[in-house]
Order: sequence, then structure tokens, then C-alpha cells
Amino acid sequence: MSAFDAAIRLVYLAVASCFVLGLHLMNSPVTARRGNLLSAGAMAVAVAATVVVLAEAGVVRPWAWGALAAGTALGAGVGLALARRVLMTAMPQLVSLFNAVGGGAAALIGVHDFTRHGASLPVVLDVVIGGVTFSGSLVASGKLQGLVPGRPIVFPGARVLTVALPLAMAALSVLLLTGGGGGPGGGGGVALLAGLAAASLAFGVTMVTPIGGADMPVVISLLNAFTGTAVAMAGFALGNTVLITAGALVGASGAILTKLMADAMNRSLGNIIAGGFGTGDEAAGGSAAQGRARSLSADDAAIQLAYAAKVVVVPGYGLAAAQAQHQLHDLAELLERRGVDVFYAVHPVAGRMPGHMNVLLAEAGVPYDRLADMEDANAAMPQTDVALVVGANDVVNPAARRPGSAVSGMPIIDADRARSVIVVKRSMGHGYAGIDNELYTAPNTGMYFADAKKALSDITAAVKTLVG
Amino acid sequence: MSAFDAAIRLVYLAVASCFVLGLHLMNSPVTARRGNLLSAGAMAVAVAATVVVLAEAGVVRPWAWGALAAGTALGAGVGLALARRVLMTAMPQLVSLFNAVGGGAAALIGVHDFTRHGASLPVVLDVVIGGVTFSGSLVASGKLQGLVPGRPIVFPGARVLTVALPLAMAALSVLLLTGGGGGPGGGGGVALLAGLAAASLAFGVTMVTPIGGADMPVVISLLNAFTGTAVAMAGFALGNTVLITAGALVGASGAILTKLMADAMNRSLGNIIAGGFGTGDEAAGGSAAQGRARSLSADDAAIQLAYAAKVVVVPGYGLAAAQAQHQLHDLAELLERRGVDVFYAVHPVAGRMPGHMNVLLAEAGVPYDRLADMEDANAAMPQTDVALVVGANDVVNPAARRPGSAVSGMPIIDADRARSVIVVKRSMGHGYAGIDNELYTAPNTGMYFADAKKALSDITAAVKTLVG
Amino acid sequence: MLSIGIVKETIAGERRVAITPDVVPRLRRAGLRVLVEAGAGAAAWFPDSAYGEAGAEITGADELYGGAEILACVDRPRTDRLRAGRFLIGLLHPDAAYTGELAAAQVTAASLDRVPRTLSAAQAMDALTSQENVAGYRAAVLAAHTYERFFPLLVTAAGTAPPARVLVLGAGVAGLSAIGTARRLGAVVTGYDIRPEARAEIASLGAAVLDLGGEGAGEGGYARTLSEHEQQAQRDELGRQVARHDIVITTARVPGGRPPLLVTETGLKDMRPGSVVIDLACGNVETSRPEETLVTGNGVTVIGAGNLPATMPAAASTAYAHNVCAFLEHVLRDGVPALDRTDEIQAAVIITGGAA
Amino acid sequence: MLSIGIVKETIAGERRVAITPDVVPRLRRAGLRVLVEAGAGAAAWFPDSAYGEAGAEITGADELYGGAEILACVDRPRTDRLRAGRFLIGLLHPDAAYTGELAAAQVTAASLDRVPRTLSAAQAMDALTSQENVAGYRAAVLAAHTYERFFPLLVTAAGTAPPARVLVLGAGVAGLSAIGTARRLGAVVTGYDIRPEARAEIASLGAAVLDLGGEGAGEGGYARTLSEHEQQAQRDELGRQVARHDIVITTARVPGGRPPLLVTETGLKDMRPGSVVIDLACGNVETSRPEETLVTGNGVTVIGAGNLPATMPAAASTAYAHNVCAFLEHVLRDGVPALDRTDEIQAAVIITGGAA
Amino acid sequence: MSVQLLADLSVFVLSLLLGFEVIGRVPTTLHTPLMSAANSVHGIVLAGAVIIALTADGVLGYALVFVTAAFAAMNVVGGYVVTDRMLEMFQPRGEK
Amino acid sequence: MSVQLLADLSVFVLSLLLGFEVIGRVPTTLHTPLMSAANSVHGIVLAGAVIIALTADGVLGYALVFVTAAFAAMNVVGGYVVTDRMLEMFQPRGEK
Ligand SMILES: NC(=O)c1ccc[n+]([C@@H]2O[C@H](COP(=O)([O-])OP(=O)(O)OC[C@H]3O[C@@H](n4cnc5c(N)ncnc54)[C@H](OP(=O)(O)O)[C@@H]3O)[C@@H](O)[C@H]2O)c1
Ligand SMILES: NC(=O)c1ccc[n+]([C@@H]2O[C@H](COP(=O)([O-])OP(=O)(O)OC[C@H]3O[C@@H](n4cnc5c(N)ncnc54)[C@H](OP(=O)(O)O)[C@@H]3O)[C@@H](O)[C@H]2O)c1
Ligand SMILES: NC(=O)c1ccc[n+]([C@@H]2O[C@H](COP(=O)([O-])OP(=O)(O)OC[C@H]3O[C@@H](n4cnc5c(N)ncnc54)[C@H](O)[C@@H]3O)[C@@H](O)[C@H]2O)c1
Ligand SMILES: NC(=O)c1ccc[n+]([C@@H]2O[C@H](COP(=O)([O-])OP(=O)(O)OC[C@H]3O[C@@H](n4cnc5c(N)ncnc54)[C@H](O)[C@@H]3O)[C@@H](O)[C@H]2O)c1
Repeated sequence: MSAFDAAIRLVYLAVASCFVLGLHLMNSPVTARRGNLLSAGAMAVAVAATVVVLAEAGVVRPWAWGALAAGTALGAGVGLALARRVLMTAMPQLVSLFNAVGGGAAALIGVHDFTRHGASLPVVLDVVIGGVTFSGSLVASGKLQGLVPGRPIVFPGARVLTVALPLAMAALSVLLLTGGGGGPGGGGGVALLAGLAAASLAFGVTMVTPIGGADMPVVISLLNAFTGTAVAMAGFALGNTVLITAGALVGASGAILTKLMADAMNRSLGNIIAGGFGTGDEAAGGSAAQGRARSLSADDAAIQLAYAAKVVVVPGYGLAAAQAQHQLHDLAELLERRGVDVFYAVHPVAGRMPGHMNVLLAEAGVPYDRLADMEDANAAMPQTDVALVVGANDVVNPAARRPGSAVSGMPIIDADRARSVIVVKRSMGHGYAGIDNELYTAPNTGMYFADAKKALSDITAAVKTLVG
Repeated sequence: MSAFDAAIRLVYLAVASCFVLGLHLMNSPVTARRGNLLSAGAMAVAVAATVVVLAEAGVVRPWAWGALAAGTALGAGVGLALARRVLMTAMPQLVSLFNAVGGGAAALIGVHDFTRHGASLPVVLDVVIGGVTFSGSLVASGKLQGLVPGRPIVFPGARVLTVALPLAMAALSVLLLTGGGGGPGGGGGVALLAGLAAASLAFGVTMVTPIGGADMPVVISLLNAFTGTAVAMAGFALGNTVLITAGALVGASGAILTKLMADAMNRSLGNIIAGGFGTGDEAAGGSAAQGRARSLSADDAAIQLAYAAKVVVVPGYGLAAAQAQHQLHDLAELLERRGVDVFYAVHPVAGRMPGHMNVLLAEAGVPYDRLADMEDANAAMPQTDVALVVGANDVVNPAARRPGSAVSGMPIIDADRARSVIVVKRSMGHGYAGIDNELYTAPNTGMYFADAKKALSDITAAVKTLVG
Repeated sequence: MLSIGIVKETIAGERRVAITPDVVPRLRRAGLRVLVEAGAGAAAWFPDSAYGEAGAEITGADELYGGAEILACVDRPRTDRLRAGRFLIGLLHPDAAYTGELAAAQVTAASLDRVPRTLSAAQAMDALTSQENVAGYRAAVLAAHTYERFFPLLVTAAGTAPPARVLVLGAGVAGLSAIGTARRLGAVVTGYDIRPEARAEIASLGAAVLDLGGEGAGEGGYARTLSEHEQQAQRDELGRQVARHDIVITTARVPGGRPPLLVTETGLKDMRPGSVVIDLACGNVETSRPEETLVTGNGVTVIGAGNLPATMPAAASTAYAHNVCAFLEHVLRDGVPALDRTDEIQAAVIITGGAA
Repeated sequence: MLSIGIVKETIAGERRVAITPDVVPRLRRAGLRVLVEAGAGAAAWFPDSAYGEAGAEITGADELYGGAEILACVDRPRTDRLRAGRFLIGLLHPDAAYTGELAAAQVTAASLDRVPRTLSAAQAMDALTSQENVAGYRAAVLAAHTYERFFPLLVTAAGTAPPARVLVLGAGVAGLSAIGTARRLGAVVTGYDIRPEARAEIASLGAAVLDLGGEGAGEGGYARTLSEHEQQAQRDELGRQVARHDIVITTARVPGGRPPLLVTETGLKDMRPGSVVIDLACGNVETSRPEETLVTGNGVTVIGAGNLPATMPAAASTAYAHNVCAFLEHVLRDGVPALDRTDEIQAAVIITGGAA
Repeated sequence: MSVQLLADLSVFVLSLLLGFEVIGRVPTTLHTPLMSAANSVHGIVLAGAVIIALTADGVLGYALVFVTAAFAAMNVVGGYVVTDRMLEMFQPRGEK
Repeated sequence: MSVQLLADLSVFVLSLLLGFEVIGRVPTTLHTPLMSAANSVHGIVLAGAVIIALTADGVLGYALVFVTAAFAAMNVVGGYVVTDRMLEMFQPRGEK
């Protein structure tokens, strides 16, 4: 091995290490951005080094240089434009789109390698996985963007396809690997490969189409891991270690991440995928209403609270029922120590007796100057980052503002007017007045379903570990 | 590469993966034992596979087989016997001994390889690192065992040696690598290597001898990481990937662990090593008295408490001064939920007014049936796993049992009679009576120096994350 | 511009006043002139000067009854002073006879004890709740004052003082308030009620729940009267429980009926000397006499406390004044009562008249 | 076997008793026969029957004074009834005259108010601490009972009740105990003392500390008398503070001296009607008269409460009995007092005699 | 099995293990940014696109290079930029 | 630099990274067991001892094998057993 080759390999090794470090830094909100920059820098180095290899080889045709340059410029431009313009809310579908093209690129490398060296296990895997990812990610992206209907789509013959396609892919792969289509570039082989690619693309579509929009983030993460694996296969095909390392890294971390995301949504990955081939969205959560509500984890709540400037706590009867006043005070104190401005909005009839919340909060040692009455709290609500509603229901029910409901005419705490709302209660269950609460299904509301005592102490622990 | 070779390499790869998984499982007390077993199993497979390689090669002389078998049997026997018999308290020095022989073995492999293929960078590094580790670990072990005086030893000329030895080692290495001593087995080379080995052994001694006994665990961990690196070098020399992988794994994880240990003791690694070449023990902790006391981290306290069956909390004026009653109750509740039996021993004059502790604990919502009076608490003390003393001083001062001190004649809570004691206070400072408290320097006492409010909430967080 | 007159209470021991100085500006904003009978608030620590500063006019009784179209009182005023067409607001606890009298006097009368309890929009006018809340707090403080030992557990060098054991029978508004206050003081508190949801509410204050089985939920959030057989079983079991406590506070009522008898004389016999029993409902304890304090032979102090809010007049009056004010704000349109029989609150509260 | 006699207190309003039934067995284990004057514990809710069950003998006053070698009392007994050679234990607050009388009667007298306060071993006998602890708790409960508003903050549908603002002047044992109790009830409490370490102690109960500058630590853990100039400055500043509070509880004492005057009549003038001032030291408040309750022209209730423990006799007696018992256990050797002038505690406590 | 392949396989396996280990207790809120970051890393396929340019000839070959490069570049550039934008919201607040 | 060496180096670097990553937030109380476990893992040097037996000859060579094997075996066997003993104390309690 020449010194040049060795040097390039060493650069690749360094790049791979930087990727690892970059992902490592992404584990904490504090260092995440630095991690991303490091990773990006390493990526630039890797690409540059590869270009040097190309230049050093000196055999590259001008047209190839041109195609490479033009393609890179175009892709970079489009990618940049999309990434710059996209709205916060549309980011997941964009990520999915980028994932699609990444998978596509990996598959195309497989195709290229096939034209040079014929079929090999990595090439076949590359094309299959890359193909599935490409089409699957596009569908996922489309679903989130609303181009493809978000609800699970079950089209006629879907079941047949879900069995037939994998069989076909397996058969074509075996044929290819056993040299069924002649040597490299042999016509039969090309046809087989084209068939394989087509089947893979089709399978990607059939796999994602039946899955409901709510599960899309998990699916995208899974497809992301797929792409990683496809890239690693491309690396095997090209004999390039940095592709192998980076690809495997993404494959594995993507898999773990997929599991974490599914766990956070209380779904199993198997359910989502299998569910995709049959049932639809309803499986997510318990009742239909609970399904419509956005469910949060302790970590989400913790980060939202820790990075807020102003938090209003709205306690209700559930706080008393759970006897969670000490845990609540603890959380509030922790947030205050982090510089968050926390106060408590006490509704006159929260709880079940006059002054119920006062009795509780005093027991927990909440200083009186942290309590705000309803009018003050409502005045400050639009400037409030998070309204943390703990076991309150009727006293934050916006239905009170309209005539005709059991709570009509009662003044309420306008938690719904805060920038975001976190509600801690055990279920979508009713309060004293026995009516539904539309606050819980509002878009800026996240529900943390748990007993208040447990919920609050979990959130406190999460704040401590996440943002220390 | 033959299929046999490939198979062996794959086995090695699997073994390396198992080592990783094993260490991974060691991160949590719940899975640690499983991790160790997995690692041990993988080790057995690796050794067996290597023996198969040997057998398959068919060129091994019977004497070599014999030496191998006899050596292995002897080593295994001695290791087993020592490991089985050692007292809990003597384990660190035993680990250090095992580390020493591991390093020695790595160095000897270097020597062997030198006799075959002459000097190479891995071989030289192997011998140097292995040699330093061997002697250094033996000294560390001896210090802990009391065979070598535990206090920092500074012998005359030590400073000269600490400069001279590394220079000599560097010079000899360069000579060896530039072929200064002739080919493999060449007499000059052997002499150089012997010199290098001797210098390394001497350096190991000079490095560890001046370090005080309190810092030994960190030093042992560092030497452990050294051995890993030496083994990896041996792997390079032998061209054996499993040695490289396992060695590098230990080298890196050992390094991280060393840092964690130093952090936990509030020392910097640099200080310890550099300090070793000058100052001694005193640097650990603030005042002399504080130095004599054993200092704990939140994690230690958390694990001791979480794995206890019975915990007695002894609150004192410091709890009131820190207004930490809510945090204390929180911790106690968490422990109770884990099945620990927690109660509070209230001393009649704890605090600064009659019933001071009652006022506080009631404010925090501690149920009355969790309070024990002094007599009951003392009766239960010998069966108590941990006495958690929070901001109490005079009321747990064993000096009260002897005449002649300011607290003599006052009945006390016999915290010192619990199996172990955790004391939370800010310093070794005095209480109301203004006298020292020998409880704080008792061997079964660990001090957690911090404001009680912070300390207790940190311990709670630690319990949650560690054994959650 | 209509005037509202604040009556000086006439019943003995009634120290509350219907409107306190702090709500006077609110009434004026609602378009009323506020007349205050001289000395009306004195017993509740609201001197005439405070009313004057708040914008009210101090008058004699004659001008007041003569000039004010709206009259605010706590207890029933003397009917003979009321003129036809007046709008009277009070805690009238109306019975048929009294309603008849008012009707005869051609007075439009609103009794705030009739506010529907379960209607969210009416909570601000719910004077029963506000007064019972005062009564519950007061009962606990009175118990602490009367009981000549410590409420909280104290471990001291001079021995350990055990906590007082408090039993609260009936966990409505007053009962819950008493439970909360007694717990604050450090007593070990047990609550008891026959409505099943009250059990969770007792627990939500951190108190223990006494469960004797059986249940007695009635209508409108109130309890029902138990059958004679149920009552006897309850009394027997409660007798045993009462003896285990140092303080018993009873608040059990059923709408329309006599307060159930919960603690019998024999039950009191087994209590420790120095124990205290406070009968808020004036009828839950066999030996209690309204507004009297008796000490039994075995040293149990029994307090018949039918009108505790009147013994904490400053707090009770302030809360009641808010209720009256909220009711007026509900009823007044441009400073004039707009009576409307279809309004759920008015339909319940207005007991006579209906055209102002 | 020696006998100990439990005296029935004679001073008006003194409802405590020196020994309660629960310590009778402890005294008997210490080798004493226990005689109880009939009705001695009645006012503190300890009937004779309870003593009898505990193993004491009920006797008349004559047998008691005649037969018991050791006499336990709370306040000073009549000297004329004491015989020579008796061992008297009480809270005698001895002055020269009384000590002379006792010496003349040839009585060995131990006054438990003389227990050294800072000696750890003597804490169990420290009757001043035990009684002041009762007094502080009682003062807070009395204040809550007298104050006719809520102590805690309550946000209700009938308006928000603001918390009571309580100021405790003097944060010794009684003051701290009052602070703790008032805080439990939900009041906003501020404490004030001139000893610097008392500030941290106030804060350790979660109360606010009023810092007027200046310090006055004296000897033995007590405060010193301030100079006239210091006192005037203190009074002026306190006057301003007092007006901002609803409840003022004063407990400031200096050993040997008159209690410092902290709250002047002008200070009271600015308080709200309905405010409550309790003078535990009987001398901290200008207008207060011992054992009297006055209401000032502007509606401030001033209570001179010099002997609050006597108004909570059950708790106070129980604690005091433990003190007496601990002292006896310290002094008795095989059932006989072993007097020893070199013992730090005895040297301080025994005011006359010394050879039993 | 070639030595190269075995070496590659070792690298692959170790990288997989690294991938598993490197993801720790990530807060849920970081899931999407982390996914996006991982997505950017497989943009390394751009290096692959460069490599196939080495041997590309013929219109079809050039087209393949073009498309592959465009796809890969979009993945890389877009991926990193969008990740960075997501992470902007975790910037420490001024007053803290 | 040989291909083998480069491959070995890659493996080495990746293993180092793995070593860094695999140690997470370890409780202090597990520091010693973890150190001991890591100590056992470098007992893999026993495999090295086996390999040198392949080429050992001469008394010196055999002695070298003997000592190396003895050292390494002691490291492995003792290391794992002592680690296990340390970890015994983390056995879940019966009643939990
Ligand atoms: N203050 C008074 O004087 C008084 C007196 C009587 C009635 N009320 C009425 O009571 C109501 C008070 O409103 P509010 O918002 O305080 O209470 P609410 O409307 O009764 O709602 C309480 C909520 O707490 C949740 N909860 C119960 N236990 C919980 C636990 N352990 N952990 C977490 N959440 C728990 C319940 O939902 P899940 O079951 O899903 O957990 C429930 O929806 C008003 O309608 C008021 O009119 C007030
Ligand atoms: N109960 C009564 O009636 C009464 C009245 C007066 C006096 N005393 C006397 O007070 C003493 C009571 O004994 P004790 O053991 O309760 O208290 P102590 O002996 O006074 O000791 C309290 C300890 O708490 C620590 N501390 C202070 N602030 C702290 C904080 N923020 N966080 C953590 N620790 C803190 C101090 O150590 P650091 O500075 O190192 O943190 C101090 O050593 C006895 O001597 C008793 O005789 C009692
Ligand atoms: N919506 C609101 O905001 C609001 C406000 C206040 C009260 N309320 C409701 O009004 C209802 C009545 O409350 P209240 O305090 O006026 O009740 P109340 O004064 O009529 O009775 C007091 C309590 O005594 C109990 N009781 C009756 N008979 C009993 C017996 N034999 N043994 C034991 N307990 C017995 C009742 O269940 C009740 O809880 C409750 O349901 C309460 O929740 C609602
Ligand atoms: N060792 C123990 O266990 C123990 C027990 C109880 C008390 N003590 C100590 O005994 C000492 C005396 O306590 P006490 O309660 O009997 O005191 P006290 O009754 O003599 O006085 C009450 C308080 O009034 C304060 N005071 C005096 N003059 C004042 C002024 N002008 N302005 C404001 N405050 C003034 C004093 O500082 C004291 O805190 C304290 O130091 C206390 O800590 C010790």
C-alpha cells in the first residue's frame, strides 16, 4: 500500500472517529450543535480526501468530473435551499426526503458497481435496501407533507403484494448472486437487477403506505437506519472503509434511536410495521380521544420546562388527590434555580373546598409570593412559555367561555393562551363537572398521562439528568 | 485466507463484541453480574479458539504444550485461590496484583516477539508499557496491602531518577527501533531490550512509590488502562485482532474510568501523578480533619441507601438551617417505594427549640408513624444498614458517653452503632456544643460535604438514575 | 340611581355585616349608592370611618329602611321595618312562615343559602360555602384553643407530647376546612362522611378516612337522610371511634331534615378527660345545646357552635360581602335589578316577589 | 422509703400540677412513695382516679405536708405549711426575700428555673424551656383564636383572604415555638431578636428575620439589657414595623432585669382594627396588664399573658412533671436525695439548705 | 474470504457496536435532531459518488454519476443545515 | 504501511472509541468492580501466551511460555472471579 493510500485511509479513520464524536455530542442539548458542526466538518474532509484520490488517480474523464461537479452543485443547492426555507413544523418530512435521496444514491452506487464487477452480496443488499429506503422515505415524506393521504391506506391487493414482493426480491437476488444473468454488464443480469430494483421500490411503497401519519417519525428513523446499512453495503462494494464505518454507525445508532422513539410513543416497532400491514392509527394510545391528544414523555416535559423563561403552574384537584404538592414544589424550585420564572395560578374553586390549593401549596412550603390569582395569571398568560396544568380540568376548560356547558359562566385560568401547555393527569377522564376539555386536544398542548406524584418526580429527575 | 483462518477471525470478532457488551452491562448494578459472566464466557471461547489454532497448526513442540498447560494451570490455580479467599476490603490490591501479572505477560510476549522478529514499534511499546505496569502495579498492591508503606515515599535521588529513566527509556527505544543492536536475537539487541525492560520496571516503581495510599485506586485504574494498551501492542506484534480489540477496549474504558474515579475524589489525574513526584496525601480534601474523614459522592450515598434494607434518618439543626425537610422526605419516600424500611430518629434536643425537628418533618409531610423516639431508634440501630445523619452533630456525638466533654451525660442517638453511616453536612464544623465529633472519622462513616438541601436532592436524583 | 342599604344586624351574637368596606367601590361601580347603618360593621372590626373612606354614606336606621331600594343583611331582619317593593338579600334560611311574612310585606327577597351548589357559574355567590368554610376553620382553631394539650407531636427533652387525634364527622365544606386546618396544626385527623365522593376528598387533604360501610349520596351533591336502622348502626360504630379521639368536630347536615344524631351521650362517656367536642351542625351530638359550652362529668367539653362564622366576623363578613356583590352583579342591569325567573340562579334564590 | 407529695396549687389561675399520673410509676421506680393532695390535678384534667391507677395515694393537705419528705409544686407554696428538713422542688422564681423565708423554715429548696441552660446534660430538667415552649405554642393558638380573620392565605370563589402577618419579638424558646406554630397555620411570620444566633434560628423555621442592626448577646445564652439609647432606637423602628402586622407576640426577657419595653402605645395606634397583641413577657408592651385583655380605642386587642402555660395545664404539667422527675433521678441515690454542692446542676438549682 | 473483506467486516461490526453505544439516554426532544444528524452522516455516500466517477464512462455512466452526486450532495448539505436549524432552539438563553 | 497494519489500526481506533463510549454514567460504587472487569478483559493476553507457544523452542522459550501463561491465566481467572465476588453484593434483595 502506498503512503498516499495509507494517508487517505488514516484520514478516513479520523473522519469516522469524528462522526462518532459528533453523534456522541448530540446526546445532550448543550453540546448537540457542536456535535453537528464537528460531524459536518469531518464530512467535508472525507469528501475532499476522496476528491484528492480521484485527482491523484488521474484517470477520471472530464465528462465524469463535469457530471460529478454539476450533480454535486445541483444537489447541494437544492438541499441548502430546502433546508433553509423549511418551516420548523415541516422538518421531519424534509429529513425523510434527504434520507430518500441518500438511499437512492447508495442504490445507484450499487448499480454502478454491478455494471463494473457484477453481482455480489453487498451490491444486491445495497440495491435492495437503498431501493426500499428511497421509495419508502418518499412516501413517508409525502404523507407528512400531505401529498399522500396521512391516514393508513389499504389498497386492494396490498396483502398479496406484501407477500409477493419479498419473495420476488429474494428470488431475483439469488439468481443474481448465482450468476443467473451472465457476467458484469451482461444483459440478463441487468434485467434481473432492474427487476430487483423495481421490486424494492415497490416494496418500499407497500411498506409505508399502510402506516398512519402518527407513526411516521418512527418509520423515518427506521428508514434512516436502512440507508445507513445501504451505505455500508456500498462501502463493501467499493472497498471504502469510511463508507462502511459511517454507514454501520448510522445503521446501528438509527436502530437504537428508532427503538427509543417507539418506546417514547409507547409503541413497539413490530406493532407499527406489522400494524402497517393491517390496522391503522387507532392503536396509538388508549381511547380515541387519548389518541387525538399529543402524549409527552418526562424528557419532553423536562426540556420544555427547563428551556422556558416563564412557567405558570395551574394546580387542580388531581394534585390533591395524588398528594403531589411536595413533588410539585420540588420541580418548581429546581426550575427557579435554573433561572426559570415560575409561579402558581390558583383558581378560586380549584379542588373541592375553598382554599384547597392554598392548603396544599402551603403544606409543601410554596412561598406566598409565588402565588398569583386568576386575573394576574391570565394577564400574564400570553407571555408565558409553558402552562403546567397539574390535575386541573374544569378550571382550565375553555368551554366555560361559551354558553351551554356545565361550566359556562365560570371564570377560568386561560392556560390555553400560553405558548405551550403541559397537562399532567392520569387519563382523558373528566373532572367534577363531567365534561370533555378541548384544552387537552389543542395543538399546543402535550399530555403527560400519569399519577401526578409520579409524573412530577419523573420530570424533576429528567430535568436534572438532561440539563443538569 | 483459509476458511479456518476466516472462521477463527470471525470468532474473535464475536468475542470482541461480547467484551463490549459485557462492559456495557457493567454500567448498572442490576446487570453488572450478567455482564461479567458474558465477558468471562467470551474469554473462554477466545482462548479455546486460539488453542484450536495451535492444535491445527500442528507444529507446536510437546515441551511448549507442557509449559503452556503447566503455566496456565498454575496461574489459574493461584488466581482462583487468591480471588476466592480475599477479604472484601483487600480486593483492590488483588486487582492490582492481577493487573501486574497481566502487564507482565504482555511484556513477555513482546520479549518473545523480539526474539523472533526483532524490534518494532509495537514490541517496544509493549515491553515499556507492560514493564511499567508490572512493577507499578506490584508497588500499588503492596502499598494497599501494607507491605510497602502507604504514605508517599520520597527517597533521595528520586527526582533525578524521574527525569533520567524516561530519557533512558526513550534512548533505548530509539536505538532498538533503528536496529542499533543487530537483528532478531542479536546479542546487542537483547542487551538493549533488557536495559529497556529494566528501566521500565524501575520507572514503574518510581512512578507509584511517591503517591499516597488514598490515591491508589485511581493509580491502579490508570495502570489497568496501561495494561490494556500493552496487550493491544502485543496484539499488533502477534497480528492478533482479538488482542488488539480487547486491549484497546480496556485501554480506553480504563482511561475513562480513571477520569471518573479521579473526578469522584475531586482530584485531577495530573495532580495525582505530578503530585506523586512531590507532595503527598494531604492534598486530598481540605483541612486535615476533613482529610481523615472518608468523603462520599451522591452516587455512593445513593447506592448504599438504595441497597439497604433498613435506613434510620437522624435529622439535626443543619436540616432546619438548610430548610431541606422537603428534600429529605422526598428521598425517604423514594427509598420506601423501593422497599427500603426508612424511619426517622428524632432526638429530644435536636435543633434549637423543643420539637424543632417535629415542626420541620410535619411541614414536609412525614407521617408520624415514621418517627421513632431515641430509645426505639437506638434499640434498632445494630440492625440498621445505614444511619443517614442530616445536619446533626451534638446529638450523635459519641463523646457524650464519656465524662469530660461539653455534651457528656446527654443521651445520644447511637448512629455510630449502625452498620454504616452517611453524614450530610457542609464541613467538619462544630455544632452547638462546639466540640469535635469522632463519629465523622469512624471507619464505617462516609461524609457527604454539602448543603443539606442540595445534597439530599442530588442523592435522590442519583438513586433515580442509578437504580431507578 | 338606586341605593343599597347595609343593615346593622339585630340578632344577639350576630357580629357579621353584609357588606364590608372593600366591596363598596364594586357596588358603586355597579351603579348603586351605598348606605350603611351607623355601627353596622363595628362588631366585625369595620368602623364607620372605613365605610366612609370607601365611598359609602353612614345613615340612621330609619333613613336606611326608608331610603334604600335594596337591602343587604346577614340574618333575617325584622319584617316590620321592610317596606313594599324592597329587594332584600340575605342568608334568610327561609321556612314557610317567614316566606309568607315576606310575601305579605310585598318584599322581593333573595336568600343566598339557596344558591344551586353544583352550578359552576354560581360559585361566587355561594354564601353557604363561604360561611361554612369559615366555620370549619374556626372550629379547628376553637378546638385547638379549648384543648389544653398540644395538637402536634413534639419530641422534647421533657418527654414526647403525642399528637391530638381529631375526628371530623361530615366532610362537606365545613368538615373539609376543619380537616385541613387541624392537619396544618399537626393533629392526626380522621374524616368521615356518608357520601362516597367525600372519601376521596378527605384523602386529598392527607387525612385518614373512616369507612363504616354504607353510603348515603342524595341529590344536588347533598347527603340523604339515613333510615332509622342505618342511623343506629352508624351511631354504635361511631361511639367506639369517638372514644379513640381527643377532638370530635361534627358538621353533618341533610337538606331539609334535622341534623343526624351521630354522637350519643354514651359515646362521650368513654372519652378522655380534657377532650373537646364541637357540634357545628347543632344536632349531631346528643348533649350539645346551641351556643352553649358544657363540660361533662368525665371532663369532656361539648361546644354547641351553631353560628361559628359570627365568631370570626371579619373574615366571614368579607367573604359574604363578596357573595352578595357577585349576586348583585348577576342580577343588576344598569344599576336596576332585572329579575328573570328563567335564570337558574334567580329561580332558586328568589323566594318571594319577582317583579321589582 | 421516702415519700414525695404532690401539692395542689394555691395561686389563683394556676391550673398546672407538678406531677402527672404518667410519671408516677417512674417516681416509684426511683424508690419513692407518691402522695397526691386530693384534687391536685383536677384543673389540668388529671382526676384523682388517674393518680390512683398509676400507683399514687390520695391524701389530704395536712397528711401531705406532714408526711412527705419531698414536696413537688409548680408555683411557690405557702411557707407556713412547710416543715423543717423538707426537700422542696418547684418553679420558685426565688428572690432574696423568698429565699430568706425558705432558709428560715429550714427547707432545702430546688428551683428548676435555675437549671443551667447551656449544659447538655441538664436539658431534661430544664423547666423554663419546657414551659416556655408551651407558652409559645399557646400564644400562637390564642392569637389565631382572638384574631377574627384567617391566618392562612385562601383563594376562594368569595374573594382572596390575605394571610395574617405575624411579628414575634424575642426568639428564645417561646418565641421560636410561637413562630413555628403560626407558620404552621399559614401566617406570614417575621421574627426579631437581638442575639445574633437567634437570627439563623428564626430562619431555620422558615420565617423572615427582621434585622434592625445592633446586637445584644449576653452571658449564658441570654440577651443583655440594652442601653437606654439603644432601646429608644429599637422602639422607634419597631413602632413602624408593628403597624405593618396583624399579630404581634412579644417574648423578650433579660435575666434579672425587667422585660424591655418594645411596643409603645403610639406603636399600637397605627395597627389595623382587629389586630392582636400578646405580651408573653408582661412588660414588652406599654399598655399591657398581666392577665388582662384590653381593647384599644382603634380596635387592637392587647393580651397580657404572663402565665400562658397555666392556660394549657395538661400539656404544661406533663412536661413539667418530666423535668421534676429527671431532676429527682439526678439527685436521688437509692431513694434518698444525695446533695452535692460540687455538682454543676445542683449548685445552680438548690437555693437553700444542702444537707438533707 | 479475503483478508480485505474480513478487515472490512471487523470494521463494520465494530462500527455497529459503536453506533449502538453512542446513543445514550437521549431526551425525546432530541430524537428528531439526532435522527437528522444520523441522516446527514450517511451523506458520506457522496464520497461513494466521487469514487464511482473514477470509473465512469459513457453517457449512462456520467448520468449515473450526476444523479448519484446530486442525491448524495442534497443529503449531505440539506441534512447538516436542517439539523443545525433544529438545534438552534437549544441555544442557551441569554440571562442564564 | 501494510494493509494488515492499517486494518489492525482501524480496529484499534474503533475499539478505543468503543472503550470510551461503553463507559457511561457509572455509579461510583461500581468503579472498582468495573475496573476489575476491565482488568479481566485484558486477560485476553492468555490468548497471546497460547500463540507464542506456537513458535516457542528452547528452555528459555518454554520458560517464557510458562511464565507468560501463568501470569496471563492468573489475570484471567483471578480477575473474573474477584469481579464476580464484588458484584455479589448487588444481588437484588429477596423481598424486593
Ligand atoms: N373549590 C371548591 O370549593 C369546590 C367544591 C366542590 C366542587 N368544586 C368543583 O371542582 C372542580 C375543580 O376543578 P379542578 O380543575 O381543580 O378539578 P377537576 O375539574 O375535578 O379535575 C381534576 C382532574 O384531576 C385528575 N386527577 C385525579 N387524580 C389524579 C392523580 N392522582 N394524578 C393526576 N391527576 C389526577 C383527573 O383526571 P384523570 O382522572 O384523568 O387523572 C381530573 O380530571 C370545579 O368544577 C369546581 O366547581 C370545587
Ligand atoms: N432542641 C433544643 O431545645 C435546643 C435549644 C438550644 C440548643 N440546643 C442544642 O443544639 C444542639 C442540637 O444538636 P444537633 O445535632 O441538632 O445540631 P448541632 O449539633 O448544632 O449541629 C448542626 C450541624 O448542622 C450542620 N449544618 C449547618 N447548616 C447546614 C446546612 N445548611 N446543610 C447541612 N448541614 C448544616 C453544621 O455543620 P456544618 O457547619 O459542617 O455544615 C452543624 O455541625 C444540641 O447541642 C442541643 O443541646 C437544643
Ligand atoms: N360546585 C362547588 O363549587 C361546590 C362548592 C361547595 C360545595 N359543593 C357541594 O355541595 C355539597 C354540599 O356541601 P355542604 O358542605 O353544604 O353539605 P352539608 O352542610 O349539607 O353537609 C355536610 C356534610 O355532612 C354529610 N353528612 C350528612 N349526613 C351524614 C351522616 N349521617 N353521617 C355522616 N356525614 C353526613 C354530608 O355528606 C356533607 O358532606 C357537596 O357535594 C359539595 O361538594 C359544591
Ligand atoms: N441547650 C439547650 O438545650 C437550650 C434549651 C433552651 C434554651 N437554650 C438557650 O437559652 C437561652 C435563653 O432562652 P430563653 O428563651 O429562656 O430566653 P429569655 O426568655 O430570657 O428571652 C427570650 C428572648 O428574648 C430576647 N431578647 C432580650 N432582649 C431583647 C430585646 N431588647 N429585643 C429583642 N429581643 C430581646 C432574647 O435574646 C431571647 O432570645 C437561649 O440562648 C437558648 O438557646 C438552650
